[in-house]
Amino acid sequence: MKKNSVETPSTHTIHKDPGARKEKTIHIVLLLAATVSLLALFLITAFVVGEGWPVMVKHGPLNLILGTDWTPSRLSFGMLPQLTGTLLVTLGALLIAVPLGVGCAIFLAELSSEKVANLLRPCISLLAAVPSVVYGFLGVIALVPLLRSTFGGSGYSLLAGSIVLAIMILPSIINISEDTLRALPIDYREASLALGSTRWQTIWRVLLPAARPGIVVSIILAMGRAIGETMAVMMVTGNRAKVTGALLDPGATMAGTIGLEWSYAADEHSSALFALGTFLFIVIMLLNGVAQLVTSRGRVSQ
Amino acid sequence: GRRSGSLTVVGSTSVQPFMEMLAEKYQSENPDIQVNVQGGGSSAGVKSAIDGIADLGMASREIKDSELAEGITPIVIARDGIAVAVHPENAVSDLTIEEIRAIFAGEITSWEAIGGVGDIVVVMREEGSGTRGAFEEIVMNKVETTKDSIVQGSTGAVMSAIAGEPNAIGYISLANANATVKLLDVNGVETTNENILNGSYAIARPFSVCTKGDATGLAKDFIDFIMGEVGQQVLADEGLVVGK
Amino acid sequence: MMQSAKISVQDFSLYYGAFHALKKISLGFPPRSLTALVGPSGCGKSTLLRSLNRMNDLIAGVRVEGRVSLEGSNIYDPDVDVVPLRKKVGMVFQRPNPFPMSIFENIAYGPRVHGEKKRSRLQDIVEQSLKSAALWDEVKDRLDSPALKLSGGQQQRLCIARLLAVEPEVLLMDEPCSALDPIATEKVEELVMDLKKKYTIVVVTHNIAQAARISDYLAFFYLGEMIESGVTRQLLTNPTKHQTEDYLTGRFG
Amino acid sequence: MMQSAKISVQDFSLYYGAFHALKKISLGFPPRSLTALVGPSGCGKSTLLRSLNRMNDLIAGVRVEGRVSLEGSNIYDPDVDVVPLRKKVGMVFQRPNPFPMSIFENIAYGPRVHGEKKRSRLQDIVEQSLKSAALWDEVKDRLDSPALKLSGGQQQRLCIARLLAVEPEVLLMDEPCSALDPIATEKVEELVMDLKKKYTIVVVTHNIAQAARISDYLAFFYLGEMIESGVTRQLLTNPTKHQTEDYLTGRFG
Amino acid sequence: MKKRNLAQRTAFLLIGASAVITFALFALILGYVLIKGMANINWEFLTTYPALMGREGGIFPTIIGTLVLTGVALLIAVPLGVAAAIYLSEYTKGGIGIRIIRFAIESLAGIPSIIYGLFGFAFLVTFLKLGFSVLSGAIALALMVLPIIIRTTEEAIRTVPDDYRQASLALGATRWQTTSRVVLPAALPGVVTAVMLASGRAVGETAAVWLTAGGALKLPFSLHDPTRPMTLHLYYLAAEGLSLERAYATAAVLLVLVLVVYSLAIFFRQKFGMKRR
Ligand SMILES: Nc1ncnc2c1ncn2[C@@H]1O[C@H](COP(=O)(O)OP(=O)(O)OP(=O)(O)O)[C@@H](O)[C@H]1O
Ligand SMILES: Nc1ncnc2c1ncn2[C@@H]1O[C@H](COP(=O)(O)OP(=O)(O)OP(=O)(O)O)[C@@H](O)[C@H]1O
Ligand SMILES: [Mg+2]
Ligand SMILES: [Mg+2]
Repeated sequence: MKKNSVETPSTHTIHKDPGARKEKTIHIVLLLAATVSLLALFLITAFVVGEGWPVMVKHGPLNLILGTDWTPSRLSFGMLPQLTGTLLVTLGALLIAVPLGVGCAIFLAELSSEKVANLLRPCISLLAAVPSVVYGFLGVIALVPLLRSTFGGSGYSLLAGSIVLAIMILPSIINISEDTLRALPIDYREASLALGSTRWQTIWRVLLPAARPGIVVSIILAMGRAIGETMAVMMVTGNRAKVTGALLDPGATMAGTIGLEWSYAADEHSSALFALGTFLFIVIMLLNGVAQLVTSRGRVSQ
Repeated sequence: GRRSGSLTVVGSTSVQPFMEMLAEKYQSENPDIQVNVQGGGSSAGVKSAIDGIADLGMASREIKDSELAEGITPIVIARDGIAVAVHPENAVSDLTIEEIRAIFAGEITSWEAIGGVGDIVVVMREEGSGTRGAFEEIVMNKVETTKDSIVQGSTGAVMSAIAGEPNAIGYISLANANATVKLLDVNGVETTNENILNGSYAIARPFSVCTKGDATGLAKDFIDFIMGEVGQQVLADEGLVVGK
Repeated sequence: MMQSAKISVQDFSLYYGAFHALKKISLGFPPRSLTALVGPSGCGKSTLLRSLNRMNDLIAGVRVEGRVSLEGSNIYDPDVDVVPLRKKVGMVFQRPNPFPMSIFENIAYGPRVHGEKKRSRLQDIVEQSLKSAALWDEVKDRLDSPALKLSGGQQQRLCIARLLAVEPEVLLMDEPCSALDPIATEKVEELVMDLKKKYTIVVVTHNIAQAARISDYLAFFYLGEMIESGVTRQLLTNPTKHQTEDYLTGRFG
Repeated sequence: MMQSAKISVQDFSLYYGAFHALKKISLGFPPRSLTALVGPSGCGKSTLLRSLNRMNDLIAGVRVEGRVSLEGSNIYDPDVDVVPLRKKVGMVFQRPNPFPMSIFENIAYGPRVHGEKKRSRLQDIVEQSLKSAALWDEVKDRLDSPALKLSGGQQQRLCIARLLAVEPEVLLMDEPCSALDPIATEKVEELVMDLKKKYTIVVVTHNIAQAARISDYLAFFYLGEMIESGVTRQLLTNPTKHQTEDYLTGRFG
Repeated sequence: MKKRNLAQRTAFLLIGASAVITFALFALILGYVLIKGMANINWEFLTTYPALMGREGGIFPTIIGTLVLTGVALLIAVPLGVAAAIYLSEYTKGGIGIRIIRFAIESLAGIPSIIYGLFGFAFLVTFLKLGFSVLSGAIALALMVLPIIIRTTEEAIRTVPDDYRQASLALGATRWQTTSRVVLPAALPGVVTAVMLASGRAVGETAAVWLTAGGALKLPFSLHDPTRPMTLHLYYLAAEGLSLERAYATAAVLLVLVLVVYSLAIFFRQKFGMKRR
């Protein structure tokens, strides 16, 4: 826009002027910034899948996933041990964190006074902020010895991983579940109480079922976080690449194996780690997809 | 005249601390030269040398044929003994190499069979690591290691696992060993640098640096320094085995 | 009217923190009849209604004085358990509030929390309650569909049916028709007229015409006080207090 | 009235998606006078007003037919840039919406975005605009305090001053007084009466009395159509259409 | 009725217990690390170089490493993220392209950090030949925190009342003038929150920088130098069993830094009434 335009508005026309070009440029710059995410996702997918491709082609994805023997030195890349390890650790973490987290959410949303809730809530957010390597460190020096003296064995176990992960995912379960509970209309509570049910019956039979979509989403998101966690898990699980069904056994996870073996891996071994990363990536994307589906479904039904 | 410039050295985190000491010494002799020592792991080191990202790669494992095929020239700068370690309270203090092999193969699973008490807990390094590679090559003699072991990502982690578990056994880098674990004699020979040097203790792995093609210029100068008297003394002082 | 009352309020005051919302109210609700509470917005009708089954307990900072007697015993006695009290004194709200469950589950909810487990008994109760609430014919073929899919009027009748399923003795209704269209309102009114033959009913309403149509007794509230009460027809035609008259003639409210 | 119009609308239709919100409106707004748009809620007054400076462009799914001429050229021509258009045709909103900045910055905002950088010039403009908006005396000592601290009426006059600072030629006002108390309303009305000596003003109002007080011309809308328009006094006293009469006599709206 | 009360009492006991356990855990973790760590933190620890790979000495270069990595990551991610948020909230009205971009952002937010590390190693370190360096690490971190910045900023921009935009546009301001002079200043607290959340995440991250930043115990003097952030140092200290005291002290410093940053974020959130999450 011209500089003297303020003094002489009459010279103005309403037709396009050079200022519009600048706007167009800005528009394009902003658009480009927005597409960086897309580009990043594409590049990440391309490179992780690309690096893992040779191994997947050579062995076949199914053989990789279902193979039980992970011995990179003999070029044997069965990933079932890591898959089951990941599954078990995650399951264990959920078994611990879901009751605790939902219980805590109920406490904050339904039982505690507003003052107490406002005091406690930031603590939960801060719990989420603790770096995972600090959790891993504490796991090694405190949790593993505790498990060893309690259950015997070495203490390095899937259970140790589950407990560390459980603490790490607690905050997101609590936060989302509490939000969902709070968003429920007061009507439900009144209606139920007015029928002569106790507060607990109201919570258990009315509020929790009504909040189920939100709680499910919080669990799925927590699962994603748990499945992808590397450092803390790798430091405490013992990383044994053997299919197991027992939480007290040592075990390896997908992310943990990548972290553990990455620095020495060469050639096909390295490619195999990327293949592992690819599977991890797929699992996470699937989980996120499910979470979004549940969210949108929940929204429609309300 | 005075040499100047900078060198990038990338690779094994096992070699890295020693390389940093070498670099410090070297830079104090050549103040105009910058030596950047970075970790990343053996594979990353060799790969960086191949890709020209690093002037020198560091490896704590044997260089693979595929890497040699890319034109990599390795030079062994020292060797690191690999000790078999147990918990300090373990009654066992001497094993034959056959016994060790049987333990790590999962054939012996109880200390009772070899003079101790309790079930054996085997601790190993991760697949691909130089320590594991050397141990398997020298001790295991193509016998497969058991899967029933705890796997840790570093000598330190192996040591803390052993230190916390009375029934554990594992192998560690001799240069990094400390008093939290007890080192076993093998075939009656104590694990010391002297015994490695005189050949009576055989388990060791090479620490090497590598260049793409033959080393030239600054890189060559630095390698010469490492292989020279001063450099080798630095490494020896840090507990590595030097000399042929 | 006090002597024969099923439930009665004596010198009852209620405070929201420092705010004096009900001022020494005394009033009885005779059995098998419908009492309407009327008055301008904010006068305390809802507050009084919710005092009758201690729903106000849920609000922080509420304090009460005086007594509310249900069949002679004070419901504010310290050893009273609110849960059976609320089972006896049920409540229907202004906005229909079915649970996000099926129609069947909504009605079965109350009996279930009170310990009924037998499926066949529950089915009987659901059918009976829906019939009493004049909803059975409309929903009998879709008991398993979500209650939230019903129309507003149907939802309100469902809420009444849900209440009847726990066999209350007193029904409290807070503007049960204000969210409904005229046709749905008519249905609910018909239902209420039928129910008052069996239950003690207290209804809050803004609608004098409605109060005239359905109530036997009427109580007029103003600024937290009960101005006057009596038989509906009498009170509407011959109010003794000028506030009542002003309100009835539309001068405020 | 069309020939001499500063801005005029010809056969103008507007659709919100499938909804036909304005139906073939034709109307001119004479310069240096105030035209009031009246009609019941939802009849399209705001929509028409926002069509005059293309603020409707911001809403997704809006489609227009016909033309709006500003001094002869169609503002909906494809090569028209809305930015200078909106500078020429300014707008004041129902709810006063000062920016969260100081009073000074609020007024200086417009000139700044149009390229004025000199502090002294800006000071002049701010003073001048505040004076024109009859606000100078009230705020001259606290130009740096946040505009949001002003009262509602002051805020609305500030918004008008902010508009005057960019020297528009047409002022559009959408119920500029409906969020104000009577005293603030009077002040704004006085201001508008003064401004119409210089500007072409279009005001939407719900308040017939206000329209009678301030407007020279009046247009009556009903269900998206312009029913009739004319000189205010004539139209108020002798409406020719029965909808207009019904509306004016309070039979609906 | 007795049974019912028993059920309720049991349930509430369990719920109370879960709350107590959660907060006890919180207090325990924080207290344990801080008490054990603070004992070994002094000025010297914060300002000297580590010796013997961290067995002795301080953690000075790793503090700098953390700050530099986080700083550079934010320099990359904040402008990009804020620009993207502006585009998504102010410049579009939806459409398939935007849905795809949103999907990408959601996906990025869900990708585990080890994958960012792998990608950084394969793409940045090796393919782009950036080497193990501050730049590689910072880019990996930047991509990782990008979704946090975009989402939080968008949320903040969306709370800016439409009135402001209309007023500005009606004065003949362009869209960009409106955005940059009115909308963004009003959304600034939200942008600050976004930056805080992102830096907290970046400061605490290990896996992504482990595979990209090298980890040399030196001060980085250029973007191409390698560096070791505190998280990585802590990992080495803990995994190598080098020095437990120094591990505690490092953990405490790291924790304090992260907690301060997050507390600021929480403060801004509560003060300016944005949604949690
Ligand atoms: N939870 C509360 N906290 C504080 N004051 C309250 C609360 N609930 C109601 N009040 C106040 O108590 C008074 C009586 O409220 P109440 O809801 O009983 O009125 P009402 O007669 O039902 O009005 P309406 O016809 O609008 O429903 C009002 O002044 C109201 O503002
Ligand atoms: N963004 C929109 N999308 C769809 N329909 C709209 C939109 N804005 C307004 N309408 C509809 O267009 C019609 C005219 O709306 P408009 O706001 O112009 O009415 P109005 O005369 O200004 O009413 P009021 O006096 O209530 O402000 C109304 O029916 C309204 O519902
Ligand atoms: Mg009420
Ligand atoms: Mg309007």
